[in-house]
Amino acid sequence: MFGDYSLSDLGAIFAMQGFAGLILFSVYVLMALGLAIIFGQMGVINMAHGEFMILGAYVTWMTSSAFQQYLPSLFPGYFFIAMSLAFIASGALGMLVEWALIRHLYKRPLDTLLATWGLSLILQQAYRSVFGAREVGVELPEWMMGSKQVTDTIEVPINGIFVMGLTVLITLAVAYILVFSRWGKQVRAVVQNRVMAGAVGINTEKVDRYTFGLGCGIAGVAGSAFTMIGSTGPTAGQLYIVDTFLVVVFGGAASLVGTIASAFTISQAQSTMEFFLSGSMAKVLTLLAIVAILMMRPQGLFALKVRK
Amino acid sequence: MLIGHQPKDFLLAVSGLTVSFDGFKAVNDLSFYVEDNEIRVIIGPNGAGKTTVLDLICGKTKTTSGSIQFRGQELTRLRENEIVQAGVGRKFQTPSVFEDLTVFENLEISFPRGRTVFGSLTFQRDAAVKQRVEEVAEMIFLKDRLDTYADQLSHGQKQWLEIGMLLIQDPDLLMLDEPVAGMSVSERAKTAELLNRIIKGRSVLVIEHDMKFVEDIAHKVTVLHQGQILSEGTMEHVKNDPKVIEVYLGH
Amino acid sequence: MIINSRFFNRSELIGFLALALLLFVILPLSLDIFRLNLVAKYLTYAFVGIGLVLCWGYGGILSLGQGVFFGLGGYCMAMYLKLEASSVENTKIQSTPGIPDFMDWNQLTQLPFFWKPFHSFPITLIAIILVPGIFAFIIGAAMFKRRVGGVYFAIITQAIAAIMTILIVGQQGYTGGINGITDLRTLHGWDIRTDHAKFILYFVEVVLLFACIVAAQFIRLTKLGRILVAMREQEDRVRFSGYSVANFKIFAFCAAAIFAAIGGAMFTLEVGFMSPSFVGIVPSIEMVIYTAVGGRMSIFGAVWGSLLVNFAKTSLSESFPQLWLFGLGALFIAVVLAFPNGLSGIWQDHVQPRIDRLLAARKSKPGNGFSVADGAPAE
Amino acid sequence: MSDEKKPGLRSPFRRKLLMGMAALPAISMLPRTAFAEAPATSAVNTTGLAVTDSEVTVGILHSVTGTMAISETGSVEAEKLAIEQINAAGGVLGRKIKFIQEDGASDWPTFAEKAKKLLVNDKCAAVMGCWTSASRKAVLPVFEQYNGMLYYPTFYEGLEQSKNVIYTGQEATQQIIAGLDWVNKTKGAKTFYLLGSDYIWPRTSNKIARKHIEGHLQGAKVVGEEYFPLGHTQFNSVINKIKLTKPDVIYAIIVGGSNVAFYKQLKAAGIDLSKQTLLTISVTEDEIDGIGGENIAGAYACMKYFQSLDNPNNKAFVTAFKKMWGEKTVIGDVTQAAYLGPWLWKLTVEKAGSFDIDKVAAASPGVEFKGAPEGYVRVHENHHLWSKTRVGRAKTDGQYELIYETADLVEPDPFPKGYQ
Repeated sequence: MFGDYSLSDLGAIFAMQGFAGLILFSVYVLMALGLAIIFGQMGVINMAHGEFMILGAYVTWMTSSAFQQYLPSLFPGYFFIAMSLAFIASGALGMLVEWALIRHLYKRPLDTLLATWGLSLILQQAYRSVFGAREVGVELPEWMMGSKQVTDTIEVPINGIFVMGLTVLITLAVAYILVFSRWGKQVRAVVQNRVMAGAVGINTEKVDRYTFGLGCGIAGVAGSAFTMIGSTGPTAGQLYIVDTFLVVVFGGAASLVGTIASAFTISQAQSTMEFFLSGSMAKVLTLLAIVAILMMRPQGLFALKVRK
Repeated sequence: MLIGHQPKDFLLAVSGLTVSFDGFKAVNDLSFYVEDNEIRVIIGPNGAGKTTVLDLICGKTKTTSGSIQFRGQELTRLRENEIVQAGVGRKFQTPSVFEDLTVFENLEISFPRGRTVFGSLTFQRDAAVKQRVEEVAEMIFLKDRLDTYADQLSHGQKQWLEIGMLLIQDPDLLMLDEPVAGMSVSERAKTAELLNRIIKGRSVLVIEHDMKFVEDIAHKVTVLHQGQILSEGTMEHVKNDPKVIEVYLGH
Repeated sequence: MIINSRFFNRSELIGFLALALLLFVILPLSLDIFRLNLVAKYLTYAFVGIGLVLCWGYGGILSLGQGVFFGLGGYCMAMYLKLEASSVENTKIQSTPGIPDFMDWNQLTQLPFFWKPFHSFPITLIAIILVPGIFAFIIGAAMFKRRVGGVYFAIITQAIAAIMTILIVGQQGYTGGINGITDLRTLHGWDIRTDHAKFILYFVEVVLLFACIVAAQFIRLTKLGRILVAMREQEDRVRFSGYSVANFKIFAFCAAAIFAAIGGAMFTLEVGFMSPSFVGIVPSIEMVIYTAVGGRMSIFGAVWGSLLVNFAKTSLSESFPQLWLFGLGALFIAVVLAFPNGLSGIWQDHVQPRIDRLLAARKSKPGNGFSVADGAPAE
Repeated sequence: MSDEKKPGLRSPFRRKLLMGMAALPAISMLPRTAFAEAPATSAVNTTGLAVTDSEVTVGILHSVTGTMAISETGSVEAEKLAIEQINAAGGVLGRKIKFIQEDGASDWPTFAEKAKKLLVNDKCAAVMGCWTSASRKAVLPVFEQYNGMLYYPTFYEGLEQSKNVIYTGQEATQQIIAGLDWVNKTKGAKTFYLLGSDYIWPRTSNKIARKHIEGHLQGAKVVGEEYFPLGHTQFNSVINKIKLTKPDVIYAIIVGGSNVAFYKQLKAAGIDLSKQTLLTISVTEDEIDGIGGENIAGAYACMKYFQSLDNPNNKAFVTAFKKMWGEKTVIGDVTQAAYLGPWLWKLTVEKAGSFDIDKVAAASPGVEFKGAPEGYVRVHENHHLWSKTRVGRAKTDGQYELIYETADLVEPDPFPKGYQ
């Protein structure tokens, strides 16, 4: 298929394809970060993670409509406010869910899966009742659309750059919060030994609630960012959930670095295969490869070897 | 027996055993030998690698290098259940019994027959099984609690049940990890009596902190420190070893 | 069938007889053939549920990919029926007569090799058991030998369900794609679409269901059943009692897969087609939910769960389509939070004791044959 | 969805009045018999359908829950509008239409189950319903076995024809061939890149497109063909391939949520649809609502109906639809086709003088509907509709502007020779 193209053409295509892979990578990281916190740190299998993302997307949509109607002059900047609101909305819902549901189930991880699946059904129907069954289109400010010409032949989409920048920022923020902040230390203490952490005066319930809220809030921001590239509908969240879990599990659930590395591996593999094969087959092969590798290395790619 | 240099009268020969977790050598080039009908106690401070040694022998943890020979069979290459079938039994530190099953069923599962999938499908609870279960139950002071679900038992009773489960396997080498930890004084005495009874006719490897108890039963004591042998010999010898006194007994 | 006091204890025997009465007598007499056919459809999920009780309730292995096996069984049956429906005279308007219509639309000019064995009914029956069984064995062997379990196993089986759906949808020339294999008519020349046939098929299915119940109960009562329970609690202790834990898990998983496949094959017969929408993640999780609602530890619970949830689904979605998903979601949450042992748990904890007390009050004289602590392992 | 309060309807009376007025153009074309005395039930219903002296029952069978609810909502709305209008105009053979709505829940066996309920329990004289091919395939044996009548609204892949189904949307050749000829002639298009969601309709349609491009268009060729799983949202790789191959036309049959991702990413990648020709047969005004007009402006769509069609029938239809379902609703090709269903059935019943399924099926060929929003349509022998094919260009406001329409009605050909 390359026969007819000059070397510089090919170079440009590979550059753009690499960039496409990077965008996919950012998307995966955004999807998986929240889950890595919830699943990796807390051991909760949140099947409603996709629905928390979609909540963020709907918040973005509402914000954009509100700005168009009442503050059209500020419309170019609405996206930042929308993302903050998405974080707050999803995070708050997450904390509510933790309080009502999850905290009763910490000792039964498989049951969190079933309960959150029930939650996801309820949320889907709630979205459908409130926002209608149809998809909603989120209008973006003009500056976020279009692409930037890098060289004569290479151009990169602006929203792709935006998503990548956002991913880097959020990842750094999460890394800071979990690794360096006092609160992050508490989170890790609770993860390692709940009883001990409680005994030294950490309010474990509060830590759990905020951790879950943080994970869901990040899901909300991811959902907000996805309005730039994907669709917003009541059931759109379900599309993401398997991919997201695979990214987290493949990375070795407990490690953030692993999640990022795994998102990178999977996205590059998939976008390369997509280039040579049809989209459907690329997807099948990627999933198969992940499953096969997980069978050989169940602890995931980057899990630490620990004494059991 | 391909390996000719192994002295025949050793039941268990551990040589050059090493395991590392991410570079940390929990057990480092460890060698020791256990004879038939010997009772060996391993002592040492916390983190010395005592439990890890048992884990390595029973296959729970994979060795990094070294060899473990049991009756001339290389255990490091076998799976856990094959090691059990070869004649090694292991009791864990915390009692691990099946709480959703009755005492009878707990013991029955350990009865060394019908251990394959097909075998367990066709397993019959015949007179031999019942007799043996009752015999062991009597030994572990649970004869009248055969129909009790294990979650109803006290901590000490659970420990006994687990010992009973090992007993019914009839292993040649019995490994016990702190068998009297967490027991009341009266239970402790009963346990010592029980152990004294069951260690006859087999080799036993015990980890224990209770020095009185150790003195009572040990033929030979191995002192571990930082994954290596600090001292080995009779209790008397070990007690007077200045190295041991410094790191362990002296505290 | 072996029905005696050793095989079923008293409450199980009552459960068994009540279910038999309901399925063999009450429902066929009280429902029209349309509703009876619906019940037959619900019951196909009960097969999956029975398998899940063994593998999840007893063995602690949660599979979120039972739809795959349900689908494999269903597709095997559908392939046979489709070949029979695609005789040369039925398909003479096609460019290649004698092959299924969707193959013709996809420019296939001859039957793919893996379809050929499905000309034979005996081979089809064997395939319904073997294909899912072997597939489950391969997955199980790969995962359990490497000690993949719990949450990881659940997620990987889910991924397998996703892969299967995309594959079936993508290879539409060989599988019928998203439409599935439709328009199935006859089984060995016998029209399965008539009311009479539906009636007979219902009874065939119920008989098979009871055979599966008995088989599951048999497995549960052998030492293997106790080892599954033991394994769920203390995997290491089982291992250090000399058992190969992986082999037992593989067995439970394969058994569950085969039960699911039988359900799938019956589904094809009852509903008249098979499509990838029963293979994917959503149906797989729903099947788990039916089991959870009925009670993950109870074989009869699985049957009741499948019946009741589906019945609720049909009736609620007829009258309040909007509310249905709210109701279903709330049901899952309620079951998990408040009644982890499902309906059978509620029965055992709240209903059974009252009945016992009532019976005890009535027959207060000694020597009535029931001893309360009737759990003695020795006869 | 059915009983939501919609703005703009202040009283039932006003609502009825509007319905009636909106239906006027259609009514004026009806034969006089519509207002004649209702014939005896025993004469018009010999097979025990749910017909009384004053009422006749029909079914509406679409998904209002699940993933397909997004698409099927418009069809339900159109069918209810048509039924109200018919009732306001005197009903069918003097009988008011009563409808029973069932939810297919985006689940194919549920469709089959509900279809059976509508036919066997409710004895519906006709059923308006289904959207996806899979749901139609699932109910088809039911309709054939219990002898029901299905009016199916969606444009679809063809390869089917049944006594018991009237296909009010276009089959693939009707929709595809005229559009390809047009783009070849007016744009001089030679190279085509075919895209689709991975299921039967896009695959079959692209197969027909490929045969037509390679066999009937001088010097034209297909330079790429790709399919994506339903719900796929990452199109950057294929967009790069498109950039690499630089086709004259991107021919896209992507459905559902994937559409949104595809067009947004296309725009973000700098592919300007005012310069790059893109022809789609899967994006109606309904889908643009989700995609956002600004993301798809400039793309061409090839189908039989656009909301912007300028004719009196359509103006009345659009007005009535918005009065009933709200100012913001949009009307796409399938919605209009769904609207045809009840009307065609009414006309056929009155032509046959009977509700009997066999008589309705036999009377269907040749039935004309002059009041159709898309203009005149006629039922073909093969139970599909003769209809015009049109090309529209998407504008930023989410509407299509009509660019081209075929001079004559295009004949439906569900089993096209040379295209299989």
